[in-house]
Amino acid sequence: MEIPYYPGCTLNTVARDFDLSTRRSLKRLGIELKELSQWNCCGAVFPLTPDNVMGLSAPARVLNRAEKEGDKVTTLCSFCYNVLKRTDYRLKRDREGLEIINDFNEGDYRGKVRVLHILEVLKELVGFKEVKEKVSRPLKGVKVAPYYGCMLLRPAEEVGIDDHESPTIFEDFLASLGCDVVTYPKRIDCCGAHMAMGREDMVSEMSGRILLSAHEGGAEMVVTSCPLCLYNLERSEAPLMKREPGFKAMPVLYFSQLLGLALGEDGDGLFSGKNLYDPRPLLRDKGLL
Amino acid sequence: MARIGVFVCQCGNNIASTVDTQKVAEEMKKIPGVVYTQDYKFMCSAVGQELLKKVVKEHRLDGIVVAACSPHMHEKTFRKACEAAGLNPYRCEIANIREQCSWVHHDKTKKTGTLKSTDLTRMTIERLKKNKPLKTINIPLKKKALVIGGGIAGIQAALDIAESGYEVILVEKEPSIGGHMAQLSETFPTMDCSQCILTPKMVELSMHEKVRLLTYSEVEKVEGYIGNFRVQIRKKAKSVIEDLCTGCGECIEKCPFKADSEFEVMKGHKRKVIYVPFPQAVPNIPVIDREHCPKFLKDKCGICAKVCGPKAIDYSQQDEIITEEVGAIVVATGYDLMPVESFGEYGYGRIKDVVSGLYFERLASASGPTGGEIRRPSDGKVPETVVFIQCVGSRDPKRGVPYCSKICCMYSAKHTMLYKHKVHHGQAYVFYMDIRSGGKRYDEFVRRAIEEEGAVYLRGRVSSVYERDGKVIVEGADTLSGTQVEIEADMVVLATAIVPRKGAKELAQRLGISYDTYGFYNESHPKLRPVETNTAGIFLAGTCQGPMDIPDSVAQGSAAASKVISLFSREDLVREPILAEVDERVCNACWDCYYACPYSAIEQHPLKGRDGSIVRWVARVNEGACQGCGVCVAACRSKAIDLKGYTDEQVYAAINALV
Amino acid sequence: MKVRIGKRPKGDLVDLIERISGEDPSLCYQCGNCTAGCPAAFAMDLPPHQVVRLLQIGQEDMLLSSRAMWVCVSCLQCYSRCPKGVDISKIMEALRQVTLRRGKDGIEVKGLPVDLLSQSPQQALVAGFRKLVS
Amino acid sequence: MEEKGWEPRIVAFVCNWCTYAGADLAGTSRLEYRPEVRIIKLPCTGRIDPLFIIKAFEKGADGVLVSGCHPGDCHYTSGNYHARRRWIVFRELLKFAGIDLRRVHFSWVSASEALKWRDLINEVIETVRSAGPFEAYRRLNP
Ligand SMILES: Cc1cc2nc3c(=O)[nH]c(=O)nc-3n(C[C@H](O)[C@H](O)[C@H](O)COP(=O)(O)OP(=O)(O)OC[C@H]3O[C@@H](n4cnc5c(N)ncnc54)[C@H](O)[C@@H]3O)c2cc1C
Ligand SMILES: Cc1cc2nc3c(=O)[nH]c(=O)nc-3n(C[C@H](O)[C@H](O)[C@H](O)COP(=O)(O)OP(=O)(O)OC[C@H]3O[C@@H](n4cnc5c(N)ncnc54)[C@H](O)[C@@H]3O)c2cc1C
Ligand code: SF4
Ligand code: SF4
Ligand code: SF4
Ligand code: SF4
Ligand code: SF4
Ligand code: SF4
Ligand code: SF4
Ligand code: SF4
Repeated sequence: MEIPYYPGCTLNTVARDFDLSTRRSLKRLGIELKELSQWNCCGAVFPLTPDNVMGLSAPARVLNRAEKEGDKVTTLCSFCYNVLKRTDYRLKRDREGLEIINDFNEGDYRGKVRVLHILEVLKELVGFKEVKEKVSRPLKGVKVAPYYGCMLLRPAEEVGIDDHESPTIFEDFLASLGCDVVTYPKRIDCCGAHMAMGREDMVSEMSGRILLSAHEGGAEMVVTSCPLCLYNLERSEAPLMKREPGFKAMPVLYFSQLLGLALGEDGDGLFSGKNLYDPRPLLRDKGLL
Repeated sequence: MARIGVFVCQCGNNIASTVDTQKVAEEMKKIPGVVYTQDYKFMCSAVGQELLKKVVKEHRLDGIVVAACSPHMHEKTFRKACEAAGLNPYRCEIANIREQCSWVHHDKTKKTGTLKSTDLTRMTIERLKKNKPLKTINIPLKKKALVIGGGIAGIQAALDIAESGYEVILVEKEPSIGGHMAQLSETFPTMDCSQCILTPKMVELSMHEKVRLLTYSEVEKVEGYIGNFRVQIRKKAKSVIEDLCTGCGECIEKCPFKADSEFEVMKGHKRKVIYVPFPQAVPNIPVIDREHCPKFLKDKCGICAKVCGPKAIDYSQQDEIITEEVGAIVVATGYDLMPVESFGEYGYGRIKDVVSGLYFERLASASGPTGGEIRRPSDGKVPETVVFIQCVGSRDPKRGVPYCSKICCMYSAKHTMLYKHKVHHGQAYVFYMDIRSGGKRYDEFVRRAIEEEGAVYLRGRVSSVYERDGKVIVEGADTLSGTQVEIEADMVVLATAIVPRKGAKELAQRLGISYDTYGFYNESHPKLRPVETNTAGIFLAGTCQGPMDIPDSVAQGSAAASKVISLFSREDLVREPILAEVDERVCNACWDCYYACPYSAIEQHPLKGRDGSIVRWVARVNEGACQGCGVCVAACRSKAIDLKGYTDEQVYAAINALV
Repeated sequence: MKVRIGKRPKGDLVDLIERISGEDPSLCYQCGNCTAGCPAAFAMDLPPHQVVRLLQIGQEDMLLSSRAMWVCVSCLQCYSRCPKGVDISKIMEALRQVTLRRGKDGIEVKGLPVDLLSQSPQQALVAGFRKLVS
Repeated sequence: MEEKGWEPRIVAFVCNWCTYAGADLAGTSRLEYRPEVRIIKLPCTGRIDPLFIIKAFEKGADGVLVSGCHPGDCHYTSGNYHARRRWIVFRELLKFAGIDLRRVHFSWVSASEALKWRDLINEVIETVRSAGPFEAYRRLNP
């Protein structure tokens, strides 16, 4: 099966690990991610002011492209997913807005594309049971805390890939890999997002709470599906260790890296070593590398 | 040709000062069919009435118009006088020339008033010509009442009716009466023990000679109308012969199997498979829960039958259908609590120490599973810090219901007191949005919780509840200080919204009463007819109508009972003959009237051929239910339905007489 | 402190905010759920529910001089939990837009460390620039 | 017929429970209003058939008023909603037929609103007067 794939800006740059590990893993599950032949930045944030549709032109162009190449499009980054999904949601309900955008883009988007996050692809198109069956190296004994953040869940009626208060899709996925899943209260809180620009103090506080909560739940590592979350979480560990002597740094990685590992990919292809806290020693300890 | 008499009243000077009554009377004489006219000083006086009677007889009149004050004043007076003179009272009409003429047109030349009075009287005469003699309707009345639901509201209604000497059937779907009140510990605002004040009433009811108590039963079908309802009641098989059972409890004691208890709201709390819901149950007769009893599932066990001395166990007992005729029905089916599993952020169902208010009642109840000791469910420890969260699901249009549940402010305050009385060193916190404690001694009660018992009230909602190190962490806001707050609690109690009974809408449809968007039953008028429904003869009591506390439920039970009693105090039902009437030859069964009628008074009636097969359907008006509003008449496009006393013909006659 | 509460002149800032955001502050009954769950409230001088409150009573100056809009991360937790469906993230966005359109920025770009610009994922920069700089 | 001293003729269809009682109260309070109105009492505005109004015009009315209980106050609980709904359709029809809508009025007057009744009648009569005699209709129906 081929699925049109929108990588977004980071997946070919800072988040190459995310891109590569996902492509490889999915191949093993019989899915080929087919990168859109042309794409542009989605804008990174969904414009929150409904009085102005022009802010939607960039993501609309991506959707338009996707519509030409299939009936669905998948993305890995939570940010891209959120923007594309909300844009699509709005355009499907706002005929007038759609016309303006099409005019401006010289496009012809008709709202026939389904935007899927890669976790949804795994759940709905592959099936976690199927994933579990394909697992050749169960990740026994690794205590993993999934981190959802905001973009996959809110607003519930527009994007929510699962219940926005008690989601389980991430946990279910990790369980299918054989991990010990840690469910912790702060997994749906915000990491600080774009406060990375100029307000590291805020990010450190916000991401710090998430990390602490995962730590209290017994986690040894945190997985995420967003390059910005990963960046914020990693960078908040050092200050957190200073504040909370009991806290020990733990690796933060993309969930696809664990998927690859479980499916039998070799570690060198999955971990480029860019992580601030390298997960490999821990995985080696567990006999998984 | 008609023989109509016209009387024009001067009302002393009230009419005569701006209307030339004599001239009006003379003008009327010119109208064909008018054979007698007169003006007179005080028509409503004894002399005036005598005059009217005399004239009717002497001139063999077949109709009377009195041009005088508003019909709301003296229509009855003059109609009675006509009746005494042997004339059908509905052949008497009033022209309102006082309130709507002489008093509002102050023209002393009398020109204006006389002209208008002439017009009004003429219109009334023409209308009268089309009037048909009508007879008041006497409907026989069955002086026996049905009460549905045996909570405190239903118990109160049934007792009041029985006390006044009328028979009552009380139908309760559970094995015991008592309703929610039986589950409560102590009750605001007086803090008396719920069981202590409820049990005597339950017993009194069951012993009352006028009361027939049908527990474990449900109303299946209701037909008929006020005074004459026919109801079918399904009495579910208890598998215990009530007449033989002595209530010794031996069977319960020996039954080896258990199922979840409905009465103890706590998850996992069990009762036996043969059971009474709670020890003080009325009647104290057990029932077998057939869904869980192996005797019924796979023909095993049978112990209860062996141990029962009086041989009261009967596994082959069948449901019984009882048909009863009653004159009035009181609906008192109570409420449910909103299931809050959907509020993921409060952790209900996930975190053991997050419980509902009703659960807390059981915890605090001396007859509850902990004997009244406050112990948290996870590990049985006495909680040192308890957080109460109000408005859970209430006043939450997005995910719950928009209305206020009315009682939770009060019972949360009560809970803090109960808690403090039992755990002296404990601390109670309450998250609230507003405190709604209107009522006698209610606000004082809440203040006592704060000032004397030391409950800390935080104004704001809670955004999330989660576990950490055996504690329940509550994150919320205190909007008064404008800050976020976090409390490390041992237990959290949710004041969940009051919602209608499951199945409330279906029961309403069976009864033909209306309900609001949620399923609470509609009263006829929120202020002036609070316990009546729009279906004559069916009354409401208690929380089936909307959230309310025990005092209100009891007041309503008594009010509904008094409505029933006043209905029963008459010989039979006398109805004004202002009723809709269907011309079955013209009716084409479009059912427009059926849907338009606010009182469900139109019935769909099959016309049968000689061989008994249905030839066609027509609308028929149920005279017991019709209130004479005429909505159906205007709704009918085939002109097949008309309103007696206000027929199309009568209205057109009045309009035609305009000029 | 005492504020003056009076009839709002037509077409003033409060109306503008309502129009840009599409939100109706009068729906808010000040339950505080937004503030309770806001992960950025610790850094705000005005917690979210008070931002809505000040809109209700037409206090433009207090709103515009507040830092709350700049530290709101658009995480939508407030909206997600608001029983009345008020989307404060949109109100915050509108406040930012109005301020940005007046040429006032939320951050000093010059002051940003170079390694941040080179190492952080693009989302941070694109989002940050769109939200905080005119 | 546009003679000097022409006064419009108004027919008011009112419900028994609210507006009729309100009109009575105007009398009891000795208020004064224009005399050109003729009241026809019905149990409920829900009883009013649009044909009544047509008929009134045919019989020489220059304007028609329909008035009943306030929403939620209907003696028969919902009759006035029916009336209201019918009224909206009927008004559209009149508009379509080219009838001056200044001639038809709908209002809610409760049993306690004597002042409202007085003002209403005066206002309706003024409005109908401004529309002039309803000659057009009468020419259609000689
Ligand atoms: C946690 C909590 C604490 C409270 N504390 C207090 C307090 O301290 N003081 C106070 O005044 N109030 C208190 N209340 C409110 C009180 O419970 C109610 O006001 C009262 O119980 C209402 O009585 P009811 O008869 O209307 O309804 P219910 O008690 O609900 O009784 C209805 C009865 O009808 C039966 N029934 C339902 N449907 C049918 C059917 N179709 N056929 C036959 N039978 C049917 C039910 O089985 C039930 O027995 C509290 C409520 C809660 C939730
Ligand atoms: C400003 C205001 C607004 C309100 N608005 C509303 C509203 O919108 N909706 C609502 O539902 N309620 C409203 N209410 C409440 C409402 O007024 C009362 O609920 C209601 O009037 C109470 O009626 P009552 O018969 O109990 O008492 P009252 O109206 O006080 O009647 C008592 C009667 O008894 C007579 N009386 C007193 N003593 C004696 C005696 N010794 N002998 C003989 N006769 C005596 C009095 O003269 C009086 O006529 C409002 C109240 C106020 C103050
Ligand atoms: S009948 Fe009416 S108008 Fe005549 S005297 Fe009596 S009160 Fe007055
Ligand atoms: S059924 Fe028999 S054993 Fe059980 S309570 Fe009744 S009499 Fe006792
Ligand atoms: S037959 Fe059923 S009810 Fe009786 S003792 Fe056995 S399990 Fe209990
Ligand atoms: S009674 Fe109090 S707690 Fe209950 S819904 Fe109303 S305001 Fe909320
Ligand atoms: S006293 Fe009156 S105004 Fe004050 S809270 Fe009570 S009901 Fe409301
Ligand atoms: S007159 Fe009114 S109550 Fe009677 S049948 Fe017609 S609509 Fe129903
Ligand atoms: S959560 Fe909604 S209603 Fe509550 S204070 Fe915030 S904006 Fe207002
Ligand atoms: S969107 Fe802004 S105001 Fe709302 S919760 Fe997130 S940070 Fe707070």
